[in-house]
Amino acid sequence: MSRMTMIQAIRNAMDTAMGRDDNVVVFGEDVGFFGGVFRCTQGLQEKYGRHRCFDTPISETGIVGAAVGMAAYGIRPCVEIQFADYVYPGYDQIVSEAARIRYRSNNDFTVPMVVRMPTGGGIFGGQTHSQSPEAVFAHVSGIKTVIPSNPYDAKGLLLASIEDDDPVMFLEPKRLYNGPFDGHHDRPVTPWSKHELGEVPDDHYTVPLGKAAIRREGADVTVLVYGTMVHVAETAAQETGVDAEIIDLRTLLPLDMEAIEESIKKTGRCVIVHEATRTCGYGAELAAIVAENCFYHLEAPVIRVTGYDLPYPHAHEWYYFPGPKRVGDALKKVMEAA
Amino acid sequence: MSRMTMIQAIRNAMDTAMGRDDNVVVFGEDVGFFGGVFRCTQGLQEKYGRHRCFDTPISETGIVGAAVGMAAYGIRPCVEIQFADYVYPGYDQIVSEAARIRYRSNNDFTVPMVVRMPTGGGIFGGQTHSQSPEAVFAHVSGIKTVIPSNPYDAKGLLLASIEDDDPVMFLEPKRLYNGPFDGHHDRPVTPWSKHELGEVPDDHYTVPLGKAAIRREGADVTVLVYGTMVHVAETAAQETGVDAEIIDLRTLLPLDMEAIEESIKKTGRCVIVHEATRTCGYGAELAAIVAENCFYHLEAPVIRVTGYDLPYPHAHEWYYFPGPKRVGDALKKVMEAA
Amino acid sequence: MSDTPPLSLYVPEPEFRPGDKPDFSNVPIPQAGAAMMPPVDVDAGEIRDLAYTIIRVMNREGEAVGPWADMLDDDQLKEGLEDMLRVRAFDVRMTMAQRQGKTSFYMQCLGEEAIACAFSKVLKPGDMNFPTYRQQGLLLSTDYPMVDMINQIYSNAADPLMGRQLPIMYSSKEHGFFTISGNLATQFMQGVGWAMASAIKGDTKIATSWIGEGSTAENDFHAGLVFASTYRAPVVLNIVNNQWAISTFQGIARGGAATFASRGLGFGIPSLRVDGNDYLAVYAVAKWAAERARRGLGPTLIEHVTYRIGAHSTSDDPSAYRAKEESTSWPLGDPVERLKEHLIKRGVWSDAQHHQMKEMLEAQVAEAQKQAEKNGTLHDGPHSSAATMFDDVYKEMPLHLRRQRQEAGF
Amino acid sequence: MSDTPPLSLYVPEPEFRPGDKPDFSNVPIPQAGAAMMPPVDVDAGEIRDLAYTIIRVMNREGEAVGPWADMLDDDQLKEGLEDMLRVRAFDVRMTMAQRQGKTSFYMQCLGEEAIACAFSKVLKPGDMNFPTYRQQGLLLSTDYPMVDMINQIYSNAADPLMGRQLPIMYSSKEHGFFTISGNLATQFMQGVGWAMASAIKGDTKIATSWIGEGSTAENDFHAGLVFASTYRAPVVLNIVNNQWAISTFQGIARGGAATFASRGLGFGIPSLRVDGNDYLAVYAVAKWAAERARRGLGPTLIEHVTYRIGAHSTSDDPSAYRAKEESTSWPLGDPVERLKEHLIKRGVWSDAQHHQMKEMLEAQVAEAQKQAEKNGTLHDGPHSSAATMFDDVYKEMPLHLRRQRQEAGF
Ligand SMILES: Cc1ncc(C[n+]2csc(CCOP(=O)(O)OP(=O)(O)O)c2C)c(N)n1
Ligand SMILES: Cc1ncc(C[n+]2csc(CCOP(=O)(O)OP(=O)(O)O)c2C)c(N)n1
Ligand SMILES: [Mg+2]
Ligand SMILES: [Mg+2]
Repeated sequence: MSRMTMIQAIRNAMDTAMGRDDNVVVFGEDVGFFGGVFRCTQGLQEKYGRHRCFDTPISETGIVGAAVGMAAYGIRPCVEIQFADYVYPGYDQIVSEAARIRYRSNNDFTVPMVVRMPTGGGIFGGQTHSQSPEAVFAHVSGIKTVIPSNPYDAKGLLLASIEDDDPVMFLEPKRLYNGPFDGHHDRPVTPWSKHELGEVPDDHYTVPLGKAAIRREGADVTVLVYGTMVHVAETAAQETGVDAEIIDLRTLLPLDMEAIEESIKKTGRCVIVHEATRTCGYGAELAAIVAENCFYHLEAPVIRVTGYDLPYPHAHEWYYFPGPKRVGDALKKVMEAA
Repeated sequence: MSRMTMIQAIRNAMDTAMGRDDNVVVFGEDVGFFGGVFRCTQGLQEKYGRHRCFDTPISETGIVGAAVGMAAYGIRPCVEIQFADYVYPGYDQIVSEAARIRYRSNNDFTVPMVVRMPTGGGIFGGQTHSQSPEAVFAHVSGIKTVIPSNPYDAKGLLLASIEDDDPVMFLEPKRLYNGPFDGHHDRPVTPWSKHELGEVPDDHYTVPLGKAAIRREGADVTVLVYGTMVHVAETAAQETGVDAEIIDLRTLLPLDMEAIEESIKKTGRCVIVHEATRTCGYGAELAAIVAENCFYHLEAPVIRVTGYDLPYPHAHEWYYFPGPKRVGDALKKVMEAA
Repeated sequence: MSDTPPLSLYVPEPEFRPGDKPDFSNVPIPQAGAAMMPPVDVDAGEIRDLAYTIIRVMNREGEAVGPWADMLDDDQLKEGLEDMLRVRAFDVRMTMAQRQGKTSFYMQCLGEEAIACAFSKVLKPGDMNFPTYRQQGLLLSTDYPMVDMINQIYSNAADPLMGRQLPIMYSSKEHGFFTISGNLATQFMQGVGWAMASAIKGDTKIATSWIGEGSTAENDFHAGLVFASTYRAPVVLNIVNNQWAISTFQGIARGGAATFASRGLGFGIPSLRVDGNDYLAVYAVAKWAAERARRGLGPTLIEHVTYRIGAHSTSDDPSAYRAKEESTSWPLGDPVERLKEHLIKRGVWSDAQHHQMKEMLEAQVAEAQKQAEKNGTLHDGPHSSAATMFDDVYKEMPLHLRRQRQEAGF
Repeated sequence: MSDTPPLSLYVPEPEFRPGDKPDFSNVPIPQAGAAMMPPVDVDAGEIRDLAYTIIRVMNREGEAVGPWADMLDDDQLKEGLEDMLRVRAFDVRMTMAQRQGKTSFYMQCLGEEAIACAFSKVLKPGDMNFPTYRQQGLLLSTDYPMVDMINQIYSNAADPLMGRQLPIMYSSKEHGFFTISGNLATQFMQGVGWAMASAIKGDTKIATSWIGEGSTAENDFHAGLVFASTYRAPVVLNIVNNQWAISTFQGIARGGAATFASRGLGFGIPSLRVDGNDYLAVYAVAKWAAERARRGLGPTLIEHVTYRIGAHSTSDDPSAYRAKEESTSWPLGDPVERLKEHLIKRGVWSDAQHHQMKEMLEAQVAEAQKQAEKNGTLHDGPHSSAATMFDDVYKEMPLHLRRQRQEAGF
């Protein structure tokens, strides 16, 4: 066991995977000698050689396309997109290729690759360093989408993703890289070393894809949440005193529908929280599932607390970010509903 | 007034727009001399010259990128993507550029462009000529998304889109190009000439973006639907005898939320139908809106009838397509719910 | 800098349109045998000329001449002819089968047979092609069962791809044929990635990427060149320039005055332009390029100059956009006729033998078709069970798909 | 074809890393004045050499020599020097302002000032630049108010972009400066589209596209070349090769042995490589290229060879990945020093004048900063009202955004 930040846990996961399996290779913009702009791959080139960890040209099309070809060869690329906001040039290779190859070839070719990307705002990154594009992956049949909320899960989920035989989009909430973020940007930063989920086994382990985690048991309202917002939701529950059951989804696809349904059957109320823009965001899918499958248990309208439907603004970042106040208001509102 | 197919109506809309405004230009793969693989631009090059209607290299990045630059110049490009399935290489220019330029430049630059693309299945096109990617547009703040279901709307909506000062994704259900499709693939094809909405004014008119149309008034259940599925829903209502109110959304963004809410307040039940894959599809947003805003009026769970979450299969096209039987079953089921 | 007159948009147009009488006498066709053959470890900068000429081996008299000649013996050449004739017979029958309603779609490669058929001969087991939809020759010149190709085209009960894919979108890992994508150009980059993997693993396998000249405008063409050159990937990058991209002539993709091959030079990639209707020339250049890849010398870009004689696909009618006699006026001739004449010139072939071979192959294809039809056709079935459409989206079926399958009644 | 040894992946590495002593004596630097100046209507194929050399005007003695010389008079040259010094003073202050917490981010262009400053002089009102984040010189060499740039950097109440954009992502239609994107390369293609629109309308305006050498690997670089060449768009395509893309050296984007400029040749685009630290050379080549565009002769590709002396951005520390003395060892020198020496050589400048000009500009920048700070800074505010963040997503606010704004309490 070591105390790790999320960056260290992610790096440690890749290190572990590369150590166990020669087939695991890591590449992306600035990930080689320098170790990535967030330093997630630091030291891997030195340890495993330039042919297993290297810099690429600035072409997300090329990065994902190369990974698809390599995965079809039989090796396991784990590639980095420098910011999730920059994944779109690689979107065609993800949607039309990675996601479809197993199906269209009837298992003749498969694409066991991972595409890592820092996601989310809260770092004054403006509209192109703050996006949360998970919904445009979750809509695509054939890929999996994973978002950890802490170092322990980050390592376990990343190892599971690398070992998975299907393509995985692995979104890393960059605001959580160095500490859990309660949503109060004006308070001192807490480090992961103070958080129990900052305790990470040094050895190999996995956190299975498709299994949610209950971060807080509660009787009154189910909060469906992932990534940075898990911590914000925890803060909101604490600050409002609402007895919320906080479910950290961890994997958006496959989704742990059973955990969701079970919790809502218990609480009868549901708040959905994400940082991404609302319309057609992943919260829409969650709300739809709840409306379809838990209708008779619902005692109040489902509420979504999300980023507003606009580009992430720079100066007004903290008006945009769905912080503890907004989440707390939703908790109170859903409890007030008859 | 003329009888027009949807192809003719779309062509007529571009012809009308080009005739009224020198700034309207049309381009895309094979759209020039040949007039497009679906012949939507036939005759426009001859009539308006090669500099206003021309073939492009096979680069969706380039097509959309050129359109963005031209629109910023102050002209109004209306471009064609040969199939919606091929829009992904242009996705970055749509999401990161077209959608953001007005906002990020504080109106200094704007992008009045239209991206037309044939969408949907039912023509044995297999997984890359059948997709319905509307959700990955609707999720993007800053663009509008339009899907007509008949020639009259197609012309009016396309003219409104070309005249709109924001970027518009214009999805054309290719299965409707030559006739309304009731969803029974084994029955003879009906032509538009037999349908009242195949009657199209020859002159300029617009159908406003953001206004839904009630295709069938009904008291028992609201069906939210667009594109090809409008006709399938009509068939299903007729065949089941369920008194459904069928709302053709026409524009997904901006959405006519008021029409939806009003109808559901009346009927208390809701079925959502689309051809796109389900998870995080546009139906999720509709279900979420209904669950949030009409909760107290709902008497039954919302049901989504959609394409399954898999690539559009070739041989099993008619098992995949959400036909009248599946929609009808949902109507019956939602009526049975207590 | 004085005031300049108004600008105007230049839009390239093909020389000939329906109704015109095509005349290609202004297209420069270099003499057979004239192009040099450099050593495989040559620097790209030293052979720039090869990207602007056309490497040709067979001259107008049917003789093989110059440094790129003499690589194949009589039997190999006869096999090449047989391969091309097989492709041609297959295309004829499958085009017909589509018209007869046995399937939804077909794409022929009439006039381009030499390229894939000759290329496949330089590959070894374990190598991998990343083809487009017009390289059926890569399968039909190997021992891949023709009947499986037809089963795929028919989406029938024996379709190795379970009826999931559009006809002709074959896949065979065993036969070095990567699953075809409906999305243009994506495979071009993937082939480079695959080749990089072979190098990463210290293996000896090489890849080939294929792309149409029209599709070189796509992103993945560029990404492929960038990655192939940076990592010296063991890949052969093939552009099939058949002059047309559906209704769009090559000038729209090519722009300016350069050649498609010359795009490789900006990346330091040795780039060759070859007569794609000359079986011997394609073979020689392919061999040279494959040797470079195998020796770890990196990528080669090849532009195969040919002509798409047929329609783009069974959904297309070229009489709407190009002159009727273009294909017959095309200066590089017919690859089958040219190889046939060369064999006759060599004294090892005759019209009679040719005729016999043609008939034999037509019978072979007819027989395969008969076998395939036993497994059904697209519209009449049978197909694989509809429940299987839920399989293989993922390795294991997730809960939401299990629920959807149940909803579908399976 | 014998059995070949195992392949291995080649991964290019820069010659020098932290701790190394850089030595660029092997980098070939052609003599100033040696490159020919062709007529503007030349065919790309005739001037391929210009894509492989470096066009230079000022020699080591500070003299302007050769056919590209003598285009600017004393006053113009002094203005150029002033522009570059202004940019440099601005960069110093804004880098400092970021360190002082007045904003979140800044990007300097230290060492690259000549490029944008010289280029802007060949443009006319109405022309449009599609810049990257390192062409502040395009604004600072015109009459765009410096204080507005700082307001933008501070996201303050007077920010013309309402605090919506990351610092330095300026936009000014009036000053021919297209809104900067955070997504690399997209503007390269957009500039081509804009230029096509000018040609479609029969106007006389031209566009310039800008891209870093690292970003040439992106899709939009390729699309830009394809469209510019096909439609002969009136655009000047600029690659700023400053040797580094964050921590990645230019060899990763360049691959092979060719130059970035040479990528244009495969499209038949006249392509020039120029000494980007030579104000006179940049001006001359820009003028030549702009003239081509204005005369309807089509695009030109220019590779400006320079060196990024500073960190990539305020979030970066280059000491982690490159040798400390690289920038001082860089063989093309400092653009400011070189122009200063040339002016002294011309007999129209002195160290004293230079010093005075520097001080004047530093004061100018300090004054602008003071003005801007009256409108607030990022962390202390004031900003534009938060309610405005809901504006301008669309021309008119749709219902769902009106509801969200209300939800937000505005
Ligand atoms: C991304 C994408 N865009 C557009 C298409 C539609 N399309 C299919 S084939 C084709 C023409 C391709 O021409 P070329 O590359 O020259 O190949 P050829 O058909 O001549 O072999 C087009 C535009 C597609 N399949 N994929
Ligand atoms: C599409 C995209 N991918 C990645 C990035 C992250 N990024 C920002 S700047 C940069 C390096 C660009 O280098 P270069 O093009 O050489 O320009 P320079 O910074 O040297 O001026 C990278 C990778 C981005 N902004 N956009
Ligand atoms: Mg072609
Ligand atoms: Mg650079």
